[in-house]
Formats: sequence, structure tokens, C-alpha cells
Amino acid sequence: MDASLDDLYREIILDHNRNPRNYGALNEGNIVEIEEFNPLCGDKIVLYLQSDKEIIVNVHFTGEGCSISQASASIMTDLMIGKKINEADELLDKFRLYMTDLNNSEPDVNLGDIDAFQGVKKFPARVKCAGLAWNSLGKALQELNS
Amino acid sequence: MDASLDDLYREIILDHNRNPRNYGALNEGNIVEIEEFNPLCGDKIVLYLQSDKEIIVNVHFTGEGCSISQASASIMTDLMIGKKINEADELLDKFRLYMTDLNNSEPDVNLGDIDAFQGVKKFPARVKCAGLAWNSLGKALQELNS
Amino acid sequence: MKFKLDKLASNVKAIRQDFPILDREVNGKRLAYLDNAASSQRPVSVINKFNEIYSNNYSNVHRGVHTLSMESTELYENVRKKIANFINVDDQNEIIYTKGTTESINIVARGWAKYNLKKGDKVVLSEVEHHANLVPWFMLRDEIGIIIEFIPVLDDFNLDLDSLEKIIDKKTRLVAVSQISNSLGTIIPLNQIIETAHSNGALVLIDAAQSAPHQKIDVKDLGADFLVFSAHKLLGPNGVGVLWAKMDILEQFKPFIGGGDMISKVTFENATWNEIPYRFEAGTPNITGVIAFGEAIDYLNNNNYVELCQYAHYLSEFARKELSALSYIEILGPSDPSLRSSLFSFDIKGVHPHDVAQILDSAGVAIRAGHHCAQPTLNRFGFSSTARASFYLYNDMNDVEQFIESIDLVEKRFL
Amino acid sequence: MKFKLDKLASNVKAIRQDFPILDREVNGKRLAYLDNAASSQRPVSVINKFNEIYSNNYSNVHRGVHTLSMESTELYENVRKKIANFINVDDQNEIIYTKGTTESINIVARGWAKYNLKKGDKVVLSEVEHHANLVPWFMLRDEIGIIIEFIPVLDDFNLDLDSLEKIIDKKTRLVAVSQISNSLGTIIPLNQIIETAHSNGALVLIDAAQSAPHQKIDVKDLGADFLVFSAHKLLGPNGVGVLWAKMDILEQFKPFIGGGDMISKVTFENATWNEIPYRFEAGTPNITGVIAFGEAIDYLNNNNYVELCQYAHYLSEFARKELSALSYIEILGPSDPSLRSSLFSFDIKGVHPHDVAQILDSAGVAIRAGHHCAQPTLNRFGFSSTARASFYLYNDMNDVEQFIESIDLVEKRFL
Ligand SMILES: Cc1ncc(COP(=O)(O)O)c(C=O)c1O
Ligand SMILES: Cc1ncc(COP(=O)(O)O)c(C=O)c1O
Repeated sequence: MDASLDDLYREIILDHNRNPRNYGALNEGNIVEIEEFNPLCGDKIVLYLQSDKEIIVNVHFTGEGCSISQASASIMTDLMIGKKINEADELLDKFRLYMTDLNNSEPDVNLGDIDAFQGVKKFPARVKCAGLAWNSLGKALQELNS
Repeated sequence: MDASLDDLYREIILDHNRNPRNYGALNEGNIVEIEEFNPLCGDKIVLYLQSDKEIIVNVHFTGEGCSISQASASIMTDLMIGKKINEADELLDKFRLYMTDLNNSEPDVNLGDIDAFQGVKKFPARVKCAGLAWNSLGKALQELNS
Repeated sequence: MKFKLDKLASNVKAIRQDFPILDREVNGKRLAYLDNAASSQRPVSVINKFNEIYSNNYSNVHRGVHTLSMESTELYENVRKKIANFINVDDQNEIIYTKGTTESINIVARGWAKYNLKKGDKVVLSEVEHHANLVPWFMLRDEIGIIIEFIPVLDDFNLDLDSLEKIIDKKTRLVAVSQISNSLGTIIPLNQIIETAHSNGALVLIDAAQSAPHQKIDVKDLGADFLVFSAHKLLGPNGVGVLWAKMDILEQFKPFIGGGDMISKVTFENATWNEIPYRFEAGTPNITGVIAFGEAIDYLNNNNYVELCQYAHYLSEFARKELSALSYIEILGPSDPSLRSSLFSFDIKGVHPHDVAQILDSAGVAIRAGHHCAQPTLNRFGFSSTARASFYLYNDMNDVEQFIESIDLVEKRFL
Repeated sequence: MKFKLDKLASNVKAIRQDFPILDREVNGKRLAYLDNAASSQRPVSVINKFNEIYSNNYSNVHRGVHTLSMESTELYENVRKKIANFINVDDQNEIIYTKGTTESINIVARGWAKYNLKKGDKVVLSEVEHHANLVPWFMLRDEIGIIIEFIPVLDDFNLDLDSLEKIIDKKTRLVAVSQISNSLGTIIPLNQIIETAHSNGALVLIDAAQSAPHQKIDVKDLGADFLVFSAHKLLGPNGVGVLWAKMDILEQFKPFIGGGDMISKVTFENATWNEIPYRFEAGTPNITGVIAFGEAIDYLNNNNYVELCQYAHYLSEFARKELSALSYIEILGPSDPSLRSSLFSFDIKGVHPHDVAQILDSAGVAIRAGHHCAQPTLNRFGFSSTARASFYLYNDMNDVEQFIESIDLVEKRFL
């Protein structure tokens, strides 16, 4: 099979796609809910971010999307649970930098499993898929910060 | 000089351009006045058609335009004076046929000096110029007929 | 039948020589281009036209007396007649050049409907329309308060024609429907819709974006009042489209875009409008694009495109049949093949269409994945996106085989 | 100076090799193309781009996962950055692709002004505007009742800047002016206009259709709020234009055209809008046209177009001087050469401009005759039409000589 396809569909991504973590709505506590669309394909993610003061207590998601967007949501939510809001802000910036910097192939320890998205960068059409959940995170954080 | 240019600028045309017949407004009697523009170049012809029952008693024009449009107006007005309205209708049809039929090089005796426009047909951009006065004639006749 | 198919297959073989992009490799594989409903490829004659015109005859049109301007004006205006013939229109002045189907529909909505419909008047669409035939009407509704109703699509992917009498009534001023659904592949039986519309005094707009590439369009025969399509889906260049309407209807339009070339006279106070079609073609047009589109029409006519498209349909049906044998694949579209065009949407259970398209691409197969600009239609059938294979007159059996084999790769990786 | 001119002349000699159409004969004569203000010609690199893309990378953009779609999307989107750099814009998402200057201005009028101005608000234009910057405002006035006022043009062909303070007042919401008049050749001193506008809280739209081909445009330096121009006047293809506006202003726009690609989500009830710039780019865009436009920008940058255009200006001034020696010729335009661009309108007394252009054409010289889509401006100076010679970066001294000699032919035949 095509090497770069193996690169895109790393086992970590396929696993998160098959068994998405934190899937399902949240409806108790202080919840910010964000619905985000990918206008190019019709994919949708609803993000549920539960916070307590400065801390992100829980993050869940629902919606449909391709393996990349689902895995990205799964990994992102995993990563965010327990983080401080300003830490989340920082991680979001890091992720965006990571996804747009084609040369940087250094994994960033702070981004954890996200390093599996290295191969996605070679597929510009899929970078948007990877970003969907993170964009909704961005909007959720904005709402919390304002 | 270029042969086809000689063909375009026949002496008859240049003469009518230099000394336009029937130039000037009419304002007595039963007059139909039509203002017509060539939107491509800004040229304008105002046609004054004076009729008495079925007869075109007089036709004048004012306005500005290139040698072709001025000569055409001059020749057309000359031709129309004294004609019956239905004869004018027929001549208009004949002129239109004549200007669009690229193959027909036979002069039409009824069109008189219009035969000088044979060469104009080779210059599509100028056919519009030749037609301006005739278009206003068409509108004037329409007004009379209705 | 077999004999005819063989003949068509050999014609297609010859046709493929005219499309240089088909020789290209993708990911080391032969290209199987099955994304034709999104945009077709172009033959050499169309491609070379740009070179020819820009190297020999180019100038701005209409306003020039000099030779280049005369030549480009003539080449540009001659295409109007070609388009008129292509859809069986007598008066070439009824052909308005636009930048595409989308702009054409917007011109009808904002140039005609806005001034000829009033609050409470009804516009009827169908539930299988492309966004291009939805959003302009939503925008108009929000502006002037028209009412929009939909001819429903049934579970069998056909429109509910029984509902026509109920939905199209005396308040209906326009029925705007596509002739072929770009997401479901359904061929819409227009006769009954047009009849019902006309008997209620409503006009009919046909979105022929998907049909014009494949079949002879005859607006007289159809009895349509407006028809729109895009050059890029039938071998033509980008940035060119057509709006046709009957002259007496065109006379009811207000210009959508104002500027040069569409005026008769301008002062510092006011402007009056030029004749139709120029009234609707403000500014420097897509001169070379239009001229190249004329070349595309010639190519279609010279190669008996309607017959070639029967082969595309045969291929589409063949591929569809192969896929339908696979239990994990669901194929959308009517069960009657005569109501299906040369495209189909499908869903591989458990695998997102994006991933399907990605894996097929690794095998050189280009299909589309997404909502195909028909979100509500897909949603109606429980999908947010599908994979879509669409065939055109240069596709061959190799494309079909490559396509089917590549589906195996999806199974291997994801199922 | 002499040395510099020689160097530029030799550069132009090399440049001419890149423009195949310049080798063509017209009426048996060498072509002297002096109709550049209407539309420029294209270099080989731009022409060949159509062939390259259509033969290798073509597909519809944005919605596709497959390789061709990815490639064409990338090529197409990269041009946004090139255009942004070309006019010194930081955020490439502020660059909206349109089909030309005319459409760009209409989008501002009907997408922004219509929703952000109200009855009684004032839009200030100048008396030297192209119809493209007049008619859309007349149409908007008739729709929502704005007031239009004009900065007068003086007998010396310059705008009456003394009147600015009176005309631009607190009711003024927009000042829309061209940077170079396409009929008079006047270079408008924008600084004072923009300052006066901004100090009254009005925004400023610059019609750069004639200026962008000849000079470096720097929207930051200018302090403009909107800027528009067309690709076809600066070596680019037909059917492509640019609308730039600041992001916070773009956010105040409603979409002008609705359809695919400009939406975020569509249901049978409603649609929500996609991000900027896509919100304003409904339908399949002019993909190849935009990509070829990128090539034109590269060509301009790689050949130091601003310097080459100084030579075009030198030629224009040279020709003008020769003509002004003839008593039967009247030349329009400011007396200060630094306020004149590389074009001039002229009138041969007693000979209609059409006839002038016709006779020049017989000598291979292509100039324009007519109202140049600036009827009221010409009328203001007592003309219904003029002849116009306009120069660009591939013109040379032969063109000028051929032009001047051909003027003799007019005299011989008509005077
Ligand atoms: C100053 C000016 N504005 C606007 C336009 C209109 O440009 P386009 O015809 O490309 O839309 C032109 C060109 O004709 C122009 O010279
Ligand atoms: C049925 C239908 N209508 C409208 C359109 C829009 O056409 P365009 O994008 O060329 O404006 C398309 C193509 O995408 C289509 O398939």
C-alpha cells in the first residue's frame, strides 16, 4: 500500500477513530457548547466544555466526521481534560503552529498523541479536518475568556 | 493607400459627410422626433420625420457621428422625402437585408446612394454606424404606424 | 447492443487522445477521473484556443474599431449563436453570458424575481436542489418576503409528483428545479412539473448544470422559461455560464450589475440601459473564456456527444452494479435505471466518505466526497456526506475497473 | 537620463519577445498596439499557464480530497497571497476574487453600501469616473435613496481639490474615486481626498483599474479602505478581478451572490455564511484564470514593471508632444506631465474619432475611439467621443513613430 497513506492513517489515528474517547454530550455543570461545521464536506462537531473556575473539568464531543476529524477530536479532548484555561490557550496555539509548519517534524511532547498528525500535513485537504475540533475549542475558550 | 479603406470611404460617403443633406431640426407640421444613441461610441442622431397622412413630407436630422453615420443619415433622409410610409417600411427592410447580407454585392436601385455602403459591410464595427439613422427611422415609422 | 457498445468503446478510445490530462499519473497510478459532475476536463482544441486567441486576436470587445477588436468581438459574439443552437433557441440575443450557473440563478432571483414578485408570492423548488438553486431564493425571501416551498423527494429518491397539484398553486410565480440532481443522480421528469406550473401561471427555471453536458437540451421542446448552465461542466473553460430566458421575460429584468457596456447613455444624473443581451453584461467580459466555450460546443457536436454519453451511462451503471454486490456499500438513487444519470452517490458503512476518497486517490481514482453542495438533500436521507463517482464521455472500462479495485483497498484498511 | 532610457529601451526589446501577438501583422502592417487602457496583451508565461493547468492539474477546487483537486486548490489559493503582496496587504483573506473591477464595485455598492448606508447618506464620486464607478451608485441611489455628489473636474482636467471641504461632509459615508482617469489620463492626487474623507468619517474606495498596471499600489501607504482592479489590464486573463477591503469592513458586507462554497450550513429553511473571503465567492470560480493571473503578477514583479512603465510614460509623452505640434489636433489632459498617466485622448478637428481609428488601423495602429465608458466626463469637455492612445510596458519607439506617421494619413484623407 501507498507509503504516504500509511503516514496519514497512523495506527493511533485509526484507533482513536474506532474508539473515540470522550464521545457523547455533557449536560451538567458549567458547560460551554459549540457547534462547528466544515463547510467543505458537511462534517459537524459539537464540543461540550465543562469548566470550574480556571480549570477545564471535562471535555466531550459529538457529531460526525472523517477518521482524521474524529481522531483529532478524541485526542484533543483527552489532552484538555484537567488543563487550566490558559494552558489550553497555549496548546491551541501550539497545535495551530504545528499543523501549519510543514518543515517542523519535531514532536512536541506537550501535544501528546497529536504527533500522529505529522502525516496529515502532507494532505492539505485534510488539515481542515484535523482542525475542526480545535476550532471549536478556540471558540469555547473565547467564550470562557470573555 | 489601403484598398479596403478606399472601399469604405467612397467619394459619395465623404461628400455626404462633408455636406450633409437635410441637416437641422424640423419643428412645424406633424413631426415625430426620435433620439437614438450608439452606446458603443456615444454617437447620437435626432431624427425629425414630418408626415401628412400616408406621405413622408420631410425628414431632417441633427446630432454627431462619424463619417459613416452622418453620410448614412444624409442619404437616408434624402431617400425618404416624398415616400409613402409603407414604401419607407419596405426600404428599411431592404436596407437591413442589404447590410447583413455579406454575399450580395448587387446594388439595389431602390436604395439609391446607399450602394456606396457596400464597402462598409467589410467593417463589422462600422455597420452599426451605418444603421444608426435607419434605426431611428424604424422607431419613427413604428410610432406613425401605431 | 453489444456491437454498439464496442463501437462506442472504440470511439471513446479515440476521444481520450484529445484530453492530455488523462495521460497523467496520480500517486504513481493511471488517473481514473470520476469527478466529472464537479467539473469536466478539456480537450486540446479548447485548451489551445487560449493560446491561439491571446497570440493572434486578443483585444477588448465591442468598443473598438481596430482590427484586433473587430476580430475578438466577432469571435466572441459568434458563440452566442452556437449556444443558441445548442439549446434550440432562435434568437441569439436571448443568450446572456454569465460566469456560471450560480451567477445565472442569482441574476434571475435579484434581477427578475425581486422586481416581478411580491411579498406572499410563492417560489417552488425541489428537495434535491444544489445550493446554487437554494441560497439565492433564501436571500430573496429575506429581502422581499416571498414564500418558498419544496417538491418533496421520496424515499425512493424520486420527486413526489403526486404532490405537485398541492404545492404549485395560483400563488406560485416560479418553479425552479434541476433537470438532474447532482447529489442523487436522479433525472427529474420535467414535463409534468412544467405543465402544472404553466397551468397555474407560473414560470419555470431549469437548472441544467448537470443535464446539459449529457443530453440534448431543447428549450422549446421542454417549454422552459429560463435555463441555466455552466461551461466548465461540458468541456468548456472556467468563468463562463449561460442564462437563457425568453425575450419578453428578459425585458422584465432590471440589470443586476451596472457599469460599462450595459448602458445606452450616461450622464452625471442618470443612466439608461443598452439592448438585451448587453444590458446584463456589464464590464469587460470573459472574452477568451467565451470563445473557448464555443470550441467546446463544437467539440461536443462534432463528436456526437449524446451517443458518447450513453457509454458514460453504461459505465456508471456497470460500476454501480459491481458495487451493489458488496454488502457494506449503500448506493443512493432511483431503482429505475432510466431515471438515473451517469453518476451515483454511495456510502461505505463505517468509513467516512473523505477516507474513501483519500484511499481511492492513492490508487489514482478521483471521486468526490462531501455534501456536493446539496446538504439538505443528503441530510434528508440521513447523510452529512457521501462519496460520488461521476462519469463523462472520455471515461472507459479501465476507469471502472480501477475504481472497483480501489474499493477493495478501503475494505482492507478500514473494515 | 539618456543612459537610463537606452537601458529601458533595450529591456523593452527583450520584453517584446514574450508577447507573441506583437509579431502579428494587421492590414499588412506591423502591429502597433496602443489600446492598452482597454485591455493589455499577455506574455507567453500567462498564456501557457492555461495549457499547463488544463493538461496537468485541473479540477474543481475546495471540495475535493483527490490529488487534482488538492493541486488546483493550492495553486488557486496561493494567488491570494501574491495579490496581497502586490498591493501590500498583510492578511490574504482580505483579497476577494471577482470577475473584474465592475463586479468588484457592484459588490461594494450592493453588498456593503446597501446595508450600511441609509437614505440621505452621501456617496461622493468624481467627474472623471468610468461608468463602472457611476452606474452602480445610480442603481443604489434609486434603491435606497443615497445622495450622490461629484468632485468637479476643472477646465485644466484636474479635479477641483478646493471643493473637497465643501463636498465631503459629515453626511458623507463613502468617497469612491479612480486613481487614474481612463478617459483623460489625469492622475488623481489621492492623499488630500483620502484625508478629507477620513477626517469626516467617510471611507474611501479606490478604483485602481488604470493605476495598478503602471505603478506600485500600497494600500497601507494610501490609507485606502477598499481597492478594486482587473487582471486583464495588467497582463492577466479575462474574467478575473480583485476586491480588497479591510477585514473589519468585509465583516459588514452581506453576500452579493448566493450558492455553493459561500455557505457554512444549509437546510431547507436557511443558510449560514462561510468565512471571508469564501463568503463572497459563490459557485465554481475562475480557477485557471486566477492561477494565470498569479503568473501575470510574477511576470510584472520579475521584470520590474514600475521601471518599464516609466518608459511607457516616456513614449506617451513623446507621442503627445509630436501631436501637439499639429494645429488641427487638440489633446486632452493636464498640462503638468507629472499629473498625466501613459495615455492621452485627442481630437482631430473635423474628423470623427471613429474615422481616425479606422484610418490608423489601416496602418497597423490600434487605438480606441469612443466615449471610453466615461460619457459624462467627455460631455463635460464638449466631446461625445475622442481618440485615445494608451501605452504599456511592451510598447517601443517604433510604435510611436508608426502612430505619428499614421496621423498623416488622416490628414490626407479627411482634411
Ligand atoms: C478606471 C476604470 N474603472 C473601471 C473599469 C472597468 O473594468 P472592467 O471592465 O475590467 O470591469 C475600467 C476599464 O475599462 C477603468 O478604466
Ligand atoms: C445542479 C447544479 N446546479 C448548480 C451548480 C453550480 O454551478 P457553478 O458552480 O458552475 O456555478 C452545479 C455544479 O456544481 C450543479 O451541479
